[in-house]
Amino acid sequence: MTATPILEARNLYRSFGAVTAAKDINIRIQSGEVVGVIGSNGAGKTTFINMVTGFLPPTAGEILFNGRSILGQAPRKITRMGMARSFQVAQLFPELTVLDNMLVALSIAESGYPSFLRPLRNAARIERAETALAEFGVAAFRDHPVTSVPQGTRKLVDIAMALIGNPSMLLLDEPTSGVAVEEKFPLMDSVMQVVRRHGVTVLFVEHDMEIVSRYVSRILAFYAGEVIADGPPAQVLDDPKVQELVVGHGGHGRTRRAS
Amino acid sequence: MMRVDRTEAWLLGAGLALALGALVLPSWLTFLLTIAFAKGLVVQGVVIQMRAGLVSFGQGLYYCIGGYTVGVGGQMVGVHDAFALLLLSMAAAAAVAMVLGLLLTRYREIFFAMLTLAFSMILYGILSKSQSLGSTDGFNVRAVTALGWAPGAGGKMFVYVLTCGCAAVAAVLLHRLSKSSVGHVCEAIRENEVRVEYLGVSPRWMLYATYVLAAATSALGGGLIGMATGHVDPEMAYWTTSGEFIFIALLGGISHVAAPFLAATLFSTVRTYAIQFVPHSWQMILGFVLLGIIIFLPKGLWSLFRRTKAEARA
Amino acid sequence: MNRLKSLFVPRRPVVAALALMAVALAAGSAQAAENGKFRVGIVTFLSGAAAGPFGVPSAHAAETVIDALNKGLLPAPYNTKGINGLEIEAVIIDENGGATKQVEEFRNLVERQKVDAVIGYISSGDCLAVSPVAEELKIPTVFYDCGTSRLFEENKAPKYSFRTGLDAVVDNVGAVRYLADTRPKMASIAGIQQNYAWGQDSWTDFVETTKKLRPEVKVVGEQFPKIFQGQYGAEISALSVAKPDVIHSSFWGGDMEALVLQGNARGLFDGRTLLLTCGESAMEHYKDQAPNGMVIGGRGPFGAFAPKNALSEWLRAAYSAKWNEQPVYPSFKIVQAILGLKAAVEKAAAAPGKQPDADKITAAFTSLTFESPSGTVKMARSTGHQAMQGIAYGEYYFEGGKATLKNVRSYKDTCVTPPEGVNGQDWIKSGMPGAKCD
Amino acid sequence: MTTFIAILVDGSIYASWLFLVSAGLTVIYGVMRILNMAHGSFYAIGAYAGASLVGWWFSGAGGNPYVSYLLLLGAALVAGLVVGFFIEFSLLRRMYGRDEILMVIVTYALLLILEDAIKLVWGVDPYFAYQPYGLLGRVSFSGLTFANYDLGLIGVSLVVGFGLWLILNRTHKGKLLRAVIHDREVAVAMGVNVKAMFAVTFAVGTTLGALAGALTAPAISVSPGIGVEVIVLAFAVVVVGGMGSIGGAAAGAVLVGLTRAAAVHLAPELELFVIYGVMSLVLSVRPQGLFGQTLVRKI
Repeated sequence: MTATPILEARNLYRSFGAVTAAKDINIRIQSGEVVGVIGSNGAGKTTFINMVTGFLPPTAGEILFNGRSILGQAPRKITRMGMARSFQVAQLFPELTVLDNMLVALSIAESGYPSFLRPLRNAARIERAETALAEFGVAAFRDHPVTSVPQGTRKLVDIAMALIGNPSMLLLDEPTSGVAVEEKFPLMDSVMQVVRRHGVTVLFVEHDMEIVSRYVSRILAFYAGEVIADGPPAQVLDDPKVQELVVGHGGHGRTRRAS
Repeated sequence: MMRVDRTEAWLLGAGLALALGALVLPSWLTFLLTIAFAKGLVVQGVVIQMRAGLVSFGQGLYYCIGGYTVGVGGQMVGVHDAFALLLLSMAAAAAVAMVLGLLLTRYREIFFAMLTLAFSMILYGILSKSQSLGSTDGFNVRAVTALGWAPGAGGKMFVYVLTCGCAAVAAVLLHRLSKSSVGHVCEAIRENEVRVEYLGVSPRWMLYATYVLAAATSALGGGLIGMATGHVDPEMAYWTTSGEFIFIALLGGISHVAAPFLAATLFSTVRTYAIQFVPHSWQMILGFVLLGIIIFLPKGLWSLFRRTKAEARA
Repeated sequence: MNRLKSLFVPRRPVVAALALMAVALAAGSAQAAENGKFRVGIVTFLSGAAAGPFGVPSAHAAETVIDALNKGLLPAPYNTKGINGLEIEAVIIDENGGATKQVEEFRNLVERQKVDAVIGYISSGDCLAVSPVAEELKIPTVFYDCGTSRLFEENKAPKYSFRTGLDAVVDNVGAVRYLADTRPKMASIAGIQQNYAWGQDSWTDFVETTKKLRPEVKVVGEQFPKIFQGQYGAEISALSVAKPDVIHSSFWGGDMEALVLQGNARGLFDGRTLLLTCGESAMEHYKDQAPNGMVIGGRGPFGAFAPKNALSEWLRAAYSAKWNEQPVYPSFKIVQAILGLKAAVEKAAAAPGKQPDADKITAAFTSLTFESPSGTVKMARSTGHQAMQGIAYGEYYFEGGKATLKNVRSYKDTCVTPPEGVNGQDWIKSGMPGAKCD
Repeated sequence: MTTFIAILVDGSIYASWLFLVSAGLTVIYGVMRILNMAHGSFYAIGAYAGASLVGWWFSGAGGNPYVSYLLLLGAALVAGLVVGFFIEFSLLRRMYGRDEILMVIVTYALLLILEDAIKLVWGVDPYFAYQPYGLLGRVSFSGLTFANYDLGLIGVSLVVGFGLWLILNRTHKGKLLRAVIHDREVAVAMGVNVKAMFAVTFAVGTTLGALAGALTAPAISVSPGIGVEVIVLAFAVVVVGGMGSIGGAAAGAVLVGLTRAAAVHLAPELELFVIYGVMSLVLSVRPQGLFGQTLVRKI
């Protein structure tokens, strides 16, 4: 592991008043890895993503992306450097159609200074957007306003929008949360297929152990703002500390029953 | 990209037809339309911001700057050319907006509304204090020329034609804006600002650009109104004037670029008749109309047309 | 969305909407006033803060006098019916809403309502804005109340604009003359004015005149609260601290009454003179809440200051019979404007029952001398477009449950009016040359 | 020294008036998220109701002049509650959950309607209720004279402020109300009857506005347009203090009141800008106002 990691966090701290949401986090992720992050609610997973993407400044510590410090950069700058993210609750433009959502994302990805007079819709853009929607299997919803499409579709559109700028790294924040149980695996399958095809480094936060262990090569376990385990899925999930503090708290039996 | 689409052709056609209407329409009607279209331009400024999710309760600021620039330009600086005056108005408004925008774009929702109101009231205060500009009485605007030609007695007619022209051109440009990337990004900002940031563009910068553009558009309307009425006064910056613009914006809705012009015409008409027939309670009528629109036509009058079309189709 | 939008290309709606609006507008456009009536637009405040003190008393008086004129009930020389035998039809419009709206409404009055003349305007801003339009549309327009000196300075060669009320310069020159005559020991003055053109100009005129007539008097304080503020706690303290002998105020309406009430309750006027240039308009309101000896004016020989003559007695009787209160100065002023117009039209008319055209009316109005409840009015300034009259001030007393005026002094027109062609402010600054006061 | 005392006293009187005027506005915003542009009209309604009742009392109907103070309070209470509940019930109830900014416009329409409605009911002639103002006499110190009524206003606003604080912090209903303010969804989940809460809050807010009007009536001439003048002031105070915060309204009122009094005494020409100046300054440093809370968006 001598190559420069694509993402490196050093001694990250973050507190909200008396609550510490991140405590001495040290993480190195190499290009091409697919890393899962597990932890119960409030363990600091989303806080970690928020800090890495510039949404939330860490109280202390250092974050490097491709070896360069990105501390203090706005989310848009970090996005432009090639780190995109999706959201726990799909962050879309509800009154716009699915296609327009994609087109807006695309036009911004094409230029940081979108045009005032040239139309958003042009043939090339629409084609690219449609291709992207088709990749995720949601092309059928093209002309539906986001408010009228199912939750799972929204999650996919959300991820498709994150991917449309061809990022080198993608952070997925609970991609299957809010999705019906029986849709979770199909959804993850299509997501992972696309991201693999794009060769993107992925870090994804997930409650569900089964989903995590199925798709990732490495797991980080968070507890109370700290990384308590880091390693291959089998090793981490067998860790007694993880068993006690994370798995025991998650209550994920239901997914198991369902599958 | 320079192809004129159907809506644009219609807008230009309507502008031309209305301008030619100067030959046949009675002069009180052309005046009413001059004011209505000029106000429509001011309202376009409100609407551009509404599309991006910002409601300005102080658009009177730029309306007033536009009017005063035309007034001061003619009365004190010696610029009489209508086109030069209008360009100056827009430039002055844009310059002010560039400064205020730095602060204002940090705010959203009612904070934005209240701060815009405050700035517009500060201008009102300054102008009320400026005796050289006639204080609260304001001052009269000189007759304008056009590229060296003095319309003389036909001055009002010229301003009418000019207003139709400005309105049509502005409508086409604003129509393009609403279809453009920025137009859609602004809508996206209204819907979800955080996501826009994460897509890689600064919502604040987009709103800033929108704010400045809206200021210039409103100033254009203010300048035209100054030329048409021949008088400007600080009342233009008073918050109730801005309230009127919001009223018109809601009346028309934000879904079509022609809506503000139609709404402004309707507003002027309704108000004229309300003042004539119920001089003691015309405000109440406006209030009920406004409530009715909010409750029954939340997307503005334009939605009426849309609905009938959709029904006809179904 | 793409397809949805294309459904709604606004082809017919625009046309339909425009057609609808055009029809609505055309349908409402009144027939020309060629119905054998003389149609007059009356514009005054029916809403907003100026409605109570000025607008409504004006509208009431207009209604009373027009009604009586149509029945031929006025005393001579106005005992003929209507205007030149034509029935007067009044179109009353609210002046509230700012100058832009007033210009729009003025055009509507002239071009859609086809009025033959317009009488109105209290706000100086409205007068300034409307006057050029009156010239453009060639419609006789009588400004009855606004006082700005700029009216005939911006409209240098008026043809269709007339003002039957007085320039505000007169108010303050008259006020200083009254103080100089009745308060010889006055050593210091202070002012409180609404922070807008009227208040600023009034104070400047008052101070400059004082400097000329009583150069030893010191200005010890000036306050410019926001108009319609209504609460003057801090201003009253500041004025108390300044300890002036005389406090001058051009306040009007609710602001004026609030100032008197609050100042009186706090003893601001104990041992001091309060002078209100518009004080007459609230004479019936002060009751015992105003200090006895308060100096008030009526912006000319109007209201309580009007001379006793057949017309003023008729107006007082008819007005109080109909509205249950005494007419105040705005009532007198609008009646003066209406009677001036009647006099002008009848002078211009070739025969009774005929309506002279606008040019004939304005020619007859120019330099006209006519009778009014305030006495004889000469249109003798701004080359015959501006009325010239004297002014009176007096002291308010509340005795035996009734408001009365004492120590009234009148100053004749030549004493308070600048000569023809001289700007009021310049005239004051040069020491008011040519003033004849005896 | 005299000037300093004058600034202090004038400022306090003005501040207490500002607080009375803005308390209702901030209560309504805090609970309902409605920035009520018609608040000034409730102020006007209270002033008219108070003035006409007091006028009636002194025009022969009444006996003891001191009863007029009760009449002022009573007028405010009845007018505020009746109009408040009526508007909540007939209009606002249908509009909950709409956009905050849309509600601003709804109340703007309400303002237009109420202004003319007031005119239809009371006409345009001014109303006076000056008797209660002079009744309490005046007091002089260090060369200044003040009306006891004005000084009493300070007491009233202290009582109102303290009362509101007590209700919010020491009663069960008040705690529920704070829960609504803090997080509406959680409050609903807890079983709080938000609808009833809203109706009561709105009526209380309008009554506070009417109370401010009724208490001001004796010192002014109650005439058309007084409401419109008040609303911008109240906005400024509430925005400076932090919208929805009672303590904020108090702090905003004191800040604006003292600054304005200082301007009147020391630099009268700046008076016109003081309020907007304070507002712009505070907001550019603390966008949420002195006591406002920043809302952190969850993603």
